[in-house]
Amino acid sequence: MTNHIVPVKTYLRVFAALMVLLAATIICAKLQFGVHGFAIGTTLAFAIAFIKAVLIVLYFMHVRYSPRIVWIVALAGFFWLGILFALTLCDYLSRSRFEGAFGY
Amino acid sequence: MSHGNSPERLAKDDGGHAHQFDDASQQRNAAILGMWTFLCTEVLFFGAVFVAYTVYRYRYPHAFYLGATRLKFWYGAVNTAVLLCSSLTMALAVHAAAAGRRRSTVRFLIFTMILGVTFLCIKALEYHAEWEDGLVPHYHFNAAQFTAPPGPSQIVPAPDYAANVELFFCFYFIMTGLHALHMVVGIGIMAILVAMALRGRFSARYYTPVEVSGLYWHFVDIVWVFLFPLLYLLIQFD
Amino acid sequence: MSTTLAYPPPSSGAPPRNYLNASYLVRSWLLTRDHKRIAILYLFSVTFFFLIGSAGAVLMRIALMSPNGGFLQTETYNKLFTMHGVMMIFFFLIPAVPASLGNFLVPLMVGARDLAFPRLNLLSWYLFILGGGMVLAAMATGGVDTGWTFYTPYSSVYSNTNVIVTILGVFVAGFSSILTGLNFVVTIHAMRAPGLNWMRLPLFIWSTYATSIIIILGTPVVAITLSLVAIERAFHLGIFDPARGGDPILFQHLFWFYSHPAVYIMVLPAMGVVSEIIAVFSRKRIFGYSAIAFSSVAIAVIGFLVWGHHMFVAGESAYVGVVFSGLSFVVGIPSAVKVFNWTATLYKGSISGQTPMLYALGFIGLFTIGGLTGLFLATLGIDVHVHDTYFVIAHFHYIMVGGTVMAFMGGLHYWWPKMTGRLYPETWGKVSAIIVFLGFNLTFFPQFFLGYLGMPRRYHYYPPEFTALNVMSSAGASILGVGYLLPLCYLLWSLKFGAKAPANPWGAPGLEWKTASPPPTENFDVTPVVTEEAYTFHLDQEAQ
Amino acid sequence: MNTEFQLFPDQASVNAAHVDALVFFMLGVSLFFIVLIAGLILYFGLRYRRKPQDAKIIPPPPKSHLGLEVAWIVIPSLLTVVMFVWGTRIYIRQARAPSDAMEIYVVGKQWMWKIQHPEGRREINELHVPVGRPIKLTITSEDVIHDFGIPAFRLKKDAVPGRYTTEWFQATRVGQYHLFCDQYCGVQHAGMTGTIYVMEPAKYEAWLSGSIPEEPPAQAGQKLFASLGCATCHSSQAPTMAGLYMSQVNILDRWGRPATAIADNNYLRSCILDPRAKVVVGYQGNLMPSFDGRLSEEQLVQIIAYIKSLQFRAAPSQAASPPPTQPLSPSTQPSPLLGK
Repeated sequence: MTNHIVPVKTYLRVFAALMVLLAATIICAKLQFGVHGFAIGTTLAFAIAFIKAVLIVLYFMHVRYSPRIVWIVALAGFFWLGILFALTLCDYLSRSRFEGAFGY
Repeated sequence: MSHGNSPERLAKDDGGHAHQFDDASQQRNAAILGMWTFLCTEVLFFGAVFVAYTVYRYRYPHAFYLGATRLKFWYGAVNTAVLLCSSLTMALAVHAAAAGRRRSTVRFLIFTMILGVTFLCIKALEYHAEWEDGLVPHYHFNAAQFTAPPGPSQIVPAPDYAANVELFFCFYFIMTGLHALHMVVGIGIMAILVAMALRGRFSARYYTPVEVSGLYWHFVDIVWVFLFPLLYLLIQFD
Repeated sequence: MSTTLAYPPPSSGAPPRNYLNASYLVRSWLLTRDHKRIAILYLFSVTFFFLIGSAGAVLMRIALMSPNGGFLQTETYNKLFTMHGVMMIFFFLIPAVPASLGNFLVPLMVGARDLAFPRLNLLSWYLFILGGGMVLAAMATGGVDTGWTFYTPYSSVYSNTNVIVTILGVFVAGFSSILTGLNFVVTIHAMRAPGLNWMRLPLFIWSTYATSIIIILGTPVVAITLSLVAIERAFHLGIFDPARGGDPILFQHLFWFYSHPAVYIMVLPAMGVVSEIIAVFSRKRIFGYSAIAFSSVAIAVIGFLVWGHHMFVAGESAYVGVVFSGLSFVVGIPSAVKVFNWTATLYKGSISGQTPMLYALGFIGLFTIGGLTGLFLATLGIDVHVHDTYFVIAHFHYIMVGGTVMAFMGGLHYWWPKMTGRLYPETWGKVSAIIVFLGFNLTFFPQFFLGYLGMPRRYHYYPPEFTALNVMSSAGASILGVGYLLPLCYLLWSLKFGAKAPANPWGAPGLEWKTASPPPTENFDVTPVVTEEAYTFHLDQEAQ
Repeated sequence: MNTEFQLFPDQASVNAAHVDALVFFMLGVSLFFIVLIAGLILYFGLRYRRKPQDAKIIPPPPKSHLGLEVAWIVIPSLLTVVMFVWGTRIYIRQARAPSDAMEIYVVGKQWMWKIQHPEGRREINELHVPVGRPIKLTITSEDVIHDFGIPAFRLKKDAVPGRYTTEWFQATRVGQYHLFCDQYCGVQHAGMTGTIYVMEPAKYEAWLSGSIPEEPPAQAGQKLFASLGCATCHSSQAPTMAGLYMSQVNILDRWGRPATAIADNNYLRSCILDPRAKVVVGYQGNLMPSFDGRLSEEQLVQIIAYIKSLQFRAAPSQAASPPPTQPLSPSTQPSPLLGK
């Protein structure tokens, strides 16, 4: 792991981006998006949260300048969380649809 | 070198290392990898509650939406800003530590602590307001307020409808409470870091504790970044 | 990488300084950061918890000899099987091999002076003891009757026993296990000796690594899930309570997300032990080294995709049941690969039937039976019949007792000279290995029949036609008990009276055999440099 | 029931025969591998044992053998595919009850099984069924999770509080068989057992009429339907119940989007207990009150049985088409719940 020093300017830029994204979240929350408002609004809110998290991980947490193993470890947690989400929701999303089809 | 009977002692400014490591860089790598591994467990720790929350929100969208509208949106928004600021000051503290600037490190660590305490204070105010509003499950939950939502018709809502709103608030308090607990731990760690920094334990060659604690603090910030839309930004679906 | 002497060489005349005689103060044990001493602390603690759990099993088997439940009250019986499950799973099987043998061996096998975070390692032991103490306190002050699975809403609403304290004890022990796993992962990544690349690692390290992955990624989920149950009970919330909008099936999802992979936490390190023993006692490099190594990691990953097979009849959707069934078959393949590879290693080897090898060969046989019966449980149509019956009990005891405990015993005998500097009595070792094998089969094989006949698990009394098989099982348990008590006696005896062990009594090639028995506190006089693959045998490693 | 010692359970249903066939196949496969592995271990262990004169001999390291390694990955994989497909077929057959099945309602509670027949006859911890006729059990629980297991039929299903699960069987042999609760449910879990009586159809009829018949569930449900005032709305301002059961209903799904649902037991249950969970398109303005807490599990089952009895045999129609008096559509009229 090299001792990479990130310039302060980078931190400030990332911080500015985070604040802009926060403002965007608030604006999106106050807007109405018409017919598919729920889908659009929710997707936007989580997309923004995701971008914020990625910025923090890459720059504040220095993953961008870290060796491969740190990338792998950082991704592993989210990958496994993905497994938990996917297979659990697989049950709930398929319940109503298949309960009828399979007869109960 | 610090082999022998006092293996754990760290040499001060010469980039020394604990006995089990070959050199300071191996020790630093191990510490950073260790913290990332720990954060992995934290992802799953919070993640499990997120999954439970998602399942119930999928089941009871109306009730969860109604619950979310009762949260203090601006408290949450301001707290997000406060935490993002604290992440910046933490990053700057690590930066200063890496440059070996002790006073600057201490200053940024204290900034971070102040922002962390600010967050907790706002959170406490919010909890207080929620207690006043009768939104605390089981102990002070006013189910009646969820039995007659305004609408064009005379509806008698389901009794368990209020229970579903209560479920939302269970998750609200558990998730924000867990997060606040992590904040308290983080602030405690920073107090220790400040003490260590004041005693001159860090240098440009050895500042691993600051760096590793920074990772933890940023992670706690990320959790909030997801909690905010998850709890406060529920959108009406019509 | 430093190659200087890690500690001053012993002065001639005095006995060589080692980790055991470094200091005799109690304080030097309780505050030790030496991974070897912590391993010994763990070894004693898990043995203690094993004895408590076994006591529960003994009482249950006595009660089950008669169809009306014998001398026990039903409440007592329910508390006993809960205690047996909690103790054996969380306080014996999960820590047994990794925290005792693994703690001792991981730094030695990778050529390091200690684990990466020795203080965390000590903290982990204290958390383990604290958790165990809490569970014991809960048992002593009235017990718990939920079963180790803590299914809601029984555990959260209906049971009026000490659920909260027990859950908190398991929670604390979970963090102990996380710290151990974290230490292993970092140590294996960052502290390998020069030349020790991944494909030269002993297979025990590979399996410990895979185990640590599961511990790190699974344990937090069960920790928070059980805390939710405790919170639900303590604060009267309705998180999993169907009467208040909660879903008990959700609890089962979150619980099994950890608790199925936990089975691999228990058995993967055992597989690592068996790989070591088979190679050394056949004097052969293991057949298909990379297949065994990667199958460990494959099991760790795929093991996370199969938890729903515990819920085929629980009310999960039929669709997801099919998905989980298919994935469950997939996880069987890497296990089968391991069995075939071990067997093939024996071919044209130079096989020595000493105690560790007897245990290892017994492991292969019993694990094969356990694994194959696992296929029955993965098969949807059959699982509907045998789920929650003694068939399941027999299956997982074949994996956990026939697998993990056999390997633990084998590993304990194999590394006993290294850990204690003493040799155990070989004849007694062989005799008790054979007693354990026979007693085990007599105990658990009848339970396959009981299960297919339909006898449900956790029944204190049962229809009379099941009596004969239950009596057989109880008879086997008494033999098994003798098989476990014998090693306890002769191993303790050998601490005082056993012959002094040479550095490498088995002619084994691993790094741990390149240092003294018992090893010095710093493990190696000189940081070893590895130039060969694992299990490369040379004549100079001949048993002394 | 066979109270003698036995090693293999009675085989008393169509499903049991299917399951046993697969079990014998898998036993064969398992035996083959166990004999193979154990035999090889014993053979190698004896054949290559270290003799005193071999003490100095190091056998050569094994050569890798790709064919062998591929073979023992591929062959077990193929075998497991067979097991998977076979087992899944049994499961799916078992998940879908025939439409002419006789429906019996089962409610579990600590520590007893309460059972009611379509003709009204109730039993506790006993279930009398005619041989040769498909029987569908609709199961729920009043408290904790139980499990209704019948080993002779190779069948079990959890009784989950708050929802319905089902299982079905067709008994093939007259006799008495065990009923076990298979999910640990508290102190007297081991006592939550019972007996299944499989009878000749004629004897079953005699048994049914052998006592004063209680009201059939559908009939009791009809009375409840009237006394609770359901009929007032469910003729004009609310969807009619005629032909509703198992029909496709247009509803607003959880996300407020139009969707369809099958009006099965769980759907009806949730509509009665939480009317706003699935709102029929066109009725957003007039939501029904919830009956949660006002109906016992048995009364719920009776109402559902009544709704089921109102099926049209011919011309299944869209039961839930909005009446002309309520020309509301989701886009113009937000749900009152959300109109904030």
